Amino acid sequence: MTAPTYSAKDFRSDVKPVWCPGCGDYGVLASIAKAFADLELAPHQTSVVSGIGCSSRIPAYTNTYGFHSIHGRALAVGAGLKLARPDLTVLVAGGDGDGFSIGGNHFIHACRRNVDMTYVVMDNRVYGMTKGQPSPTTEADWDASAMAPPGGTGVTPFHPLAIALASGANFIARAFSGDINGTAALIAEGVRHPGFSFITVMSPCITFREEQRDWKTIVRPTGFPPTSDPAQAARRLMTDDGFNMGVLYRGNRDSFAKPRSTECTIADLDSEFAV
Amino acid sequence: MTAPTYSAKDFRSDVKPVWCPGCGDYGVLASIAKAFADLELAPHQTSVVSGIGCSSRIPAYTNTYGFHSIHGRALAVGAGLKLARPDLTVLVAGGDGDGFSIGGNHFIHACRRNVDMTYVVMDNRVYGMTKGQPSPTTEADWDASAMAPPGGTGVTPFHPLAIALASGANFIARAFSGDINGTAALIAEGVRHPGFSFITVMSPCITFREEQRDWKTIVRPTGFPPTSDPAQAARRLMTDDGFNMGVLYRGNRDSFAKPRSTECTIADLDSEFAV
Amino acid sequence: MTAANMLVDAAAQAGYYALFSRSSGPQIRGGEAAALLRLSAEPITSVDDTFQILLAIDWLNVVRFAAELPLGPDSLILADPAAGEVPEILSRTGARIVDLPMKDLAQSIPGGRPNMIALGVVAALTGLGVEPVAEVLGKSLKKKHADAFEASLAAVRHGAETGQSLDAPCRSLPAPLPRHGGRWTISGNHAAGLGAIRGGIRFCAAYPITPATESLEYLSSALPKIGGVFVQAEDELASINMCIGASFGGDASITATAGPGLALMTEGLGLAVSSETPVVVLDVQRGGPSTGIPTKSEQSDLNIAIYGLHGDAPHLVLAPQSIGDCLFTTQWAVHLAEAMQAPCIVLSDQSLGQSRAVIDPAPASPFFANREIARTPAEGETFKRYALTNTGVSPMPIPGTPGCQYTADGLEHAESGTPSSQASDHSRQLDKRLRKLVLHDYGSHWASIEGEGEIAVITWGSCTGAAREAVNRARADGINAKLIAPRLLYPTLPEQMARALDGVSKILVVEQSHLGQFNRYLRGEYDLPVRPDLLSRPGPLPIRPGEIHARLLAMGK
Amino acid sequence: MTAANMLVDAAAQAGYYALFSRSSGPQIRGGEAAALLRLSAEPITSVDDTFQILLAIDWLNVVRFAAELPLGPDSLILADPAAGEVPEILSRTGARIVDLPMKDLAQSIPGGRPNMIALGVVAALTGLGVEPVAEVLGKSLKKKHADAFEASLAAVRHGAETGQSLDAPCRSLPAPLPRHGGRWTISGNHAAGLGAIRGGIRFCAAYPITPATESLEYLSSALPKIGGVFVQAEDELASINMCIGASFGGDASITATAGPGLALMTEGLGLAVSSETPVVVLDVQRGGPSTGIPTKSEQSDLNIAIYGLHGDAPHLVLAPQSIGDCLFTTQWAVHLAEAMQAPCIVLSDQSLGQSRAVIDPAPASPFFANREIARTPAEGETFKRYALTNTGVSPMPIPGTPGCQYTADGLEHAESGTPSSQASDHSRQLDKRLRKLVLHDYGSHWASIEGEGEIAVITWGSCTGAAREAVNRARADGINAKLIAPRLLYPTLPEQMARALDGVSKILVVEQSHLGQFNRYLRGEYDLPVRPDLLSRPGPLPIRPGEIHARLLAMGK
Ligand SMILES: Cc1ncc(C[n+]2csc(CCOP(=O)(O)OP(=O)(O)O)c2C)c(N)n1
Ligand SMILES: Cc1ncc(C[n+]2csc(CCOP(=O)(O)OP(=O)(O)O)c2C)c(N)n1
Ligand code: SF4
Ligand code: SF4
Ligand SMILES: [Mg+2]
Ligand SMILES: [Mg+2]
Repeated sequence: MTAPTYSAKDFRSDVKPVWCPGCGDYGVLASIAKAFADLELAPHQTSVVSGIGCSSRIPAYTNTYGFHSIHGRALAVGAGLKLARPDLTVLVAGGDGDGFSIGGNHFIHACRRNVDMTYVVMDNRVYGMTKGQPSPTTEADWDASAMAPPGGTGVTPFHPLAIALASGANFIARAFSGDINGTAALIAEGVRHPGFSFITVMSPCITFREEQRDWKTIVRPTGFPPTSDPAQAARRLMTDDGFNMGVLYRGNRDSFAKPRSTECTIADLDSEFAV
Repeated sequence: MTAPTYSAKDFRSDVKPVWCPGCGDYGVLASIAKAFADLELAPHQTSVVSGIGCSSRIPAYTNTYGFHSIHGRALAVGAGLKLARPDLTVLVAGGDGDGFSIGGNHFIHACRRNVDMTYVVMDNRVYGMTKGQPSPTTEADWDASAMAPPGGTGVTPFHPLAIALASGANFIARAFSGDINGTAALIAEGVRHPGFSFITVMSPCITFREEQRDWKTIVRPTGFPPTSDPAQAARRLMTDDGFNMGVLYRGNRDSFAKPRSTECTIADLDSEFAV
Repeated sequence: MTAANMLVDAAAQAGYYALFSRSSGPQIRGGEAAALLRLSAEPITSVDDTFQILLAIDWLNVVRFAAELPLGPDSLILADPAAGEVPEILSRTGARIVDLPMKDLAQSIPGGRPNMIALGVVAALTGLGVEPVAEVLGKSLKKKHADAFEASLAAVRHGAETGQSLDAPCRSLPAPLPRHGGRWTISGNHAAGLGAIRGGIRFCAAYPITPATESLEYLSSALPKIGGVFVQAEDELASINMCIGASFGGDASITATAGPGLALMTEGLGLAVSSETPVVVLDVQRGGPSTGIPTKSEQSDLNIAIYGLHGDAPHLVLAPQSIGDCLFTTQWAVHLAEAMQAPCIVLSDQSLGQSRAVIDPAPASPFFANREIARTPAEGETFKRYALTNTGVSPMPIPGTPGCQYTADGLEHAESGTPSSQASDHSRQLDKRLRKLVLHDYGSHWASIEGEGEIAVITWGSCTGAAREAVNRARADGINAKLIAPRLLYPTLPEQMARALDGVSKILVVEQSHLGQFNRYLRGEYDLPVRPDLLSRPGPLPIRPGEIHARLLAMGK
Repeated sequence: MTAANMLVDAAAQAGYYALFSRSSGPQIRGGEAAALLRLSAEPITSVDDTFQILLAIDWLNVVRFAAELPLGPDSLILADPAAGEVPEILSRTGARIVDLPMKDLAQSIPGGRPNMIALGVVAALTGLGVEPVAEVLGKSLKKKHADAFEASLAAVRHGAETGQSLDAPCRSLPAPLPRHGGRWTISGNHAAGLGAIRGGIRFCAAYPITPATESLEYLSSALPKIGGVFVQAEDELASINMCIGASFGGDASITATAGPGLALMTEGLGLAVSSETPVVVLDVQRGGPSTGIPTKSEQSDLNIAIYGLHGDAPHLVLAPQSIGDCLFTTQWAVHLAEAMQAPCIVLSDQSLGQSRAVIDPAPASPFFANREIARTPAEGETFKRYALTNTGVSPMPIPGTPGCQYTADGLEHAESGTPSSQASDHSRQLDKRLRKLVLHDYGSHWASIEGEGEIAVITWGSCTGAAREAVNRARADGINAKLIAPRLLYPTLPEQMARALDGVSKILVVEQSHLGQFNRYLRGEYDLPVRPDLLSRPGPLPIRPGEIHARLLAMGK
């Protein structure tokens, strides 16, 4: 008997998303489901872990072992899960606010620690869920927010990919939510790649950042083949305009895992305290 | 009448440090006092803010407006202070655990936000205060700790300078605590430079990392003149062996400040709610 | 929502008071939503028992919050037959159902929209009339969108005519009371923001979170106008610690958040306690635990606000009792925090924060940030930041003052601020930090105490309005009931409470939490003359005056 | 400290029980430090009222913790005259002062050190004798450092001779009791670690903090041996959430911390409550608030442990009552957390965690992680993760189980786990999450209840030992006193407490906090027959049996 195979549909739940019609996150949901199917995984062997935000609602829309945790902590929950259960495929997902603002510390440490999991950030350069505040990736001059001063915050946006590289991420890619197949392929590659894979997906918030509808006309495949040289990757990322799609870095560090074998009994542990 | 000038001694309090004899942090304390004196500041116009750790004990040993806050939050306290009081010289100080482990998120956001303050990290690649656990900058194979498995954690150490650069820090330098004058000069330059200045000081923990006594024989001045090109700085940092002392990046972003001028009265604010 | 906002404005225009909140389903944008309105000729601080009119343009998944729309046999459901059957959960309330084809009616007006028809119908049924609505429409549309103005006005008129001709008996509003001065329309979140600024707040660092965001939006735009600073922080850990830094620097500081953010702030609040740095935290409570129900109200952060800090960390906790009181209480919070160099948590909630009301303008109050400032010591004297004063308050220097350099510390310390682990320093500083809170004179603001009698309703925060209404009804029934609603929750004032409880032999505690948090707090902190009865329920259903009244009737027998 | 450790080992060797803690000044390394030892032929769970012998090699800044060294007229101060005058704070206790030139005595032995002289003196004065000390020295030194062994032994013998010849009357230890089986020497932090593993913990993510670190060091070395995982996390936010992730994956998980870290974990704990994910947090309490006094003990995290979560978030809080009980209680905590799919906080403290005791080996206990596991549902059935069961416990699948996919959520949810903001789902899930805790059968472990009488001492955690000793003394005085020390602090068990309080007409609450946190908790949560008297004090001075005894004598009059 061969193992059953599953289609993308099998990785979707029947919970209706709360997302606005047209939100980029629908595409990411489709891509994750497709990637899991393409990887010939079974729903019960996969897990999608998230924080809080519009994008972080995604686990409930998948038919996996989902965890919709708390704002900014998805990577910690995901790392704990993967370290405890190396047999599961762990995908962590969320937004730019969740991942780079409140979750920034876990992000840099996840890159460094290099646990074998895949992190998909739906970057819309805004806090969608709380109704449109600037996020770490928001342009310095964006001021269509009740929480930004006229003229914008004036703070240069973050470059999460460059930070990921400097922090030690083992696989770095950029995708666009409108390209479901392309995004699915990058996610699948990230899952296959050992260690911590980081995929930022440009996923428009059509409610608070209507202008992001134009992204579909701007994105383009990166012109370079993936590099595994951090210095080269750093230079490319520092000069990149943010619209090159594809794998930008493919490292070769071993993933962090804890061997689980029993070498002694509880009685042995007890005996350490005996006089 | 000319303003009084102060000597390094005037920036020291009479509280006896709790540090172990021989700890590198004594040198950093001396350097900070010297830098403030060299900058012709007055004690009451300066502030030293820290978190928790051996190194973070430093404010009480200075004669400034000190704040020994909580573990990991020094940069937040410092930013609040500087935004409220642009007239003060704000220096934030602490350890590698305080700044890069628990405080990592504030670190990357401080780099990005670029408030005009100076951050001095006494990096000893260990948690001194809690008796010797690996920190984010600890070598992957260091295992002389009751909290590291034999062979070490296996986790590649962080490169805080590279992360600072990727996150937008405006001034990046490396110093050695044994070189009090050199460190003082770098601190003074960091204070003078607008925006967020980050100075990592290699400061040996002679109790838990005795081998760091050798640092004094290894450190050397960086061979390059400071660059203001992030891509060039990134390449240098990615290939640097960690022992080059001096200014490694000198950016030219404007510092983040909030103008403070009163444009209206409370009655004006009231009137916005009148029917 | 536009139509409901216009109705509120029109009612205010006509001299009425109003209370407006909303309820909606899970969709980020669109989806089912209801505007909940109470209009009155007298000031309103509470929701009513039932709604008189439910007007439905469509039903969508209204069942998701139908429980929040109490109807009764006296209620009227006006529904567009095009939207389908009235859901059973609503129709079985016995409310009278009247067909109102709003979509069709709107189509008969060029550019007309069903919500404007609805607005007209309600204006007619309540007796508000078309005039004030027309005035509001004019203000918002006339200049820029003359066409839309005409169309909307026509639709409103058409709706009003339809309303008048409906066979739909409905209590009309009485004539408005004569007005003294103007009126305000304001939400609790805006009121808190304005109160903060009135109190002297000049710094805010915060991280957005529902349902506190509007306070932050307000402060982010108002503070810079008044010479203050607003920063959006990377998280709540940064927010509270930035505020502490700014306050150390001399600026009265505030942050606002909700439960999950407050949880992240407790370590920082402990630092504020120990280093004696004033700071105000506005917590706009929502359904808990964890992420809970972000858009709905609950009073379940009482525990964390009072007891959520590690160690012995006495501080201030206040709670506003109405939308308008969000202003006074937040202003007072700033004053108290600054006077006692301690953190102060203000426990508002979603039902106060996100509801909009027509109220009388907030009078000026004398409470302003007024820190006891240390000056340069005389020659030969040394400055002691944590001096053991009688009041417990030790003068605090503004950095920049020559000769007062010290290090603020979260480690236990001697009077100078130097860290100390000695038992004597520890107990002296603990005593001092408690003393300053209990010796302060809080005046009569510590609680609303109304009426006399053997039965006391003890409640707090947003339940106060409903409890007041219930006590008044009970008194009208001849029951000797009184209301005790502490605005100051922490520290506790045993003498004042004992005085308030003088002669009380029955107590009803009213609160909106599942565990009865307020009841346990009262029992633990106060010597109550009797074991209280408890009326407690989690959110999102508000506790309505009728429920409290019913309990009082039973107790009064 | 080496000498003191050897003395403990020697006492254990000779069949005695011992309790060893230390106190020191602020220096990171070196500086003044004292080893505090109690030896006895019977099991010890409490410090004594005064020290019999204070032996000082030097004084340094001993005043910094002199208050922690209670002496009386019966005490003996053995001091090296070379170290200078006995500090006044010690000499004024009336203790007898005897000169003991340890440095000189040491110099007369080649390679001899003053601490070995001291060890010999104490061995002689207590009647322990040189033999067991020699045995311990042999074990630790003989093989590798034969020279050092000889020198040390000679110094110990020289010290013992000196001791015997001293005119220093001192109670000798009685003969040891006959031994059944071996003895252990263990600290509370190690005991908690071992208890965790016995209970089935196989995952720990944590961040170092004083005074919890030794628990983590233990787990980091022991867990991998037993097939478990230890990770040092970047901070406490990561620790608790990694544990939640691992537990969701099926591993029983623990983290350990102290107050500041616990403050950072409360948001995560709320997630564990709402998502019903078991997790254990060991909080080794230290002086608070804020950074406080990291190296000293206090019982002031009770408030945050019970009430520190936002929203209505019922969970489990336990407290061990002795060093050995750290093992049992932590093991039980794992069992309870897993059985009820809830977070469980174990409130140890510095005085338990960092003290080392000679105890009887911990017996096996039946409490093990035993989660109710969901299996693949039958064809046509759908799995409901948060099903409303009678017990309140809903079977939880291990990821990897076909057909049980669901999403764990911190948002309020329906039985399926799908987010819901409906009042009915909210109240049903709140009820369920409370029900599972209150319906559980905690057996007799919930409290130590000892003795009978009208006077009850109610205490908890590390105060239990002193309270027990005081109750026993009072009973010997003919006072009918009983001890009630709940090991389960939350949820509360009203019926069991009522039974324990049956016949009680006077209550003395004993605790080590400034605000009387436990007293307020008891009053708020339980119906006490009488307003309790309170014996409460912050750290670092422990509450000693004699103080409690004195209060009982006064109450018994
Ligand atoms: C501790 C905490 N702070 C704040 C919030 C409020 N909050 C919810 S989602 C969110 C931002 C979401 O932004 P992002 O991650 O970019 O997701 P998006 O909605 O844009 O997809 C915030 C601030 C929260 N839930 N918890
Ligand atoms: C919230 C919190 N977690 C943990 C600790 C314990 N702690 C104190 S200092 C420290 C690490 C200090 O390391 P580092 O910053 O490198 O300073 P060093 O002592 O090496 O100078 C830790 C973990 C704490 N005080 N607060
Ligand atoms: S608000 Fe933006 S991010 Fe959120 S669901 Fe709508 S479109 Fe998507
Ligand atoms: S432990 Fe290390 S870092 Fe701490 S004071 Fe001693 S030498 Fe310095
Ligand atoms: Mg976003
Ligand atoms: Mg360090």
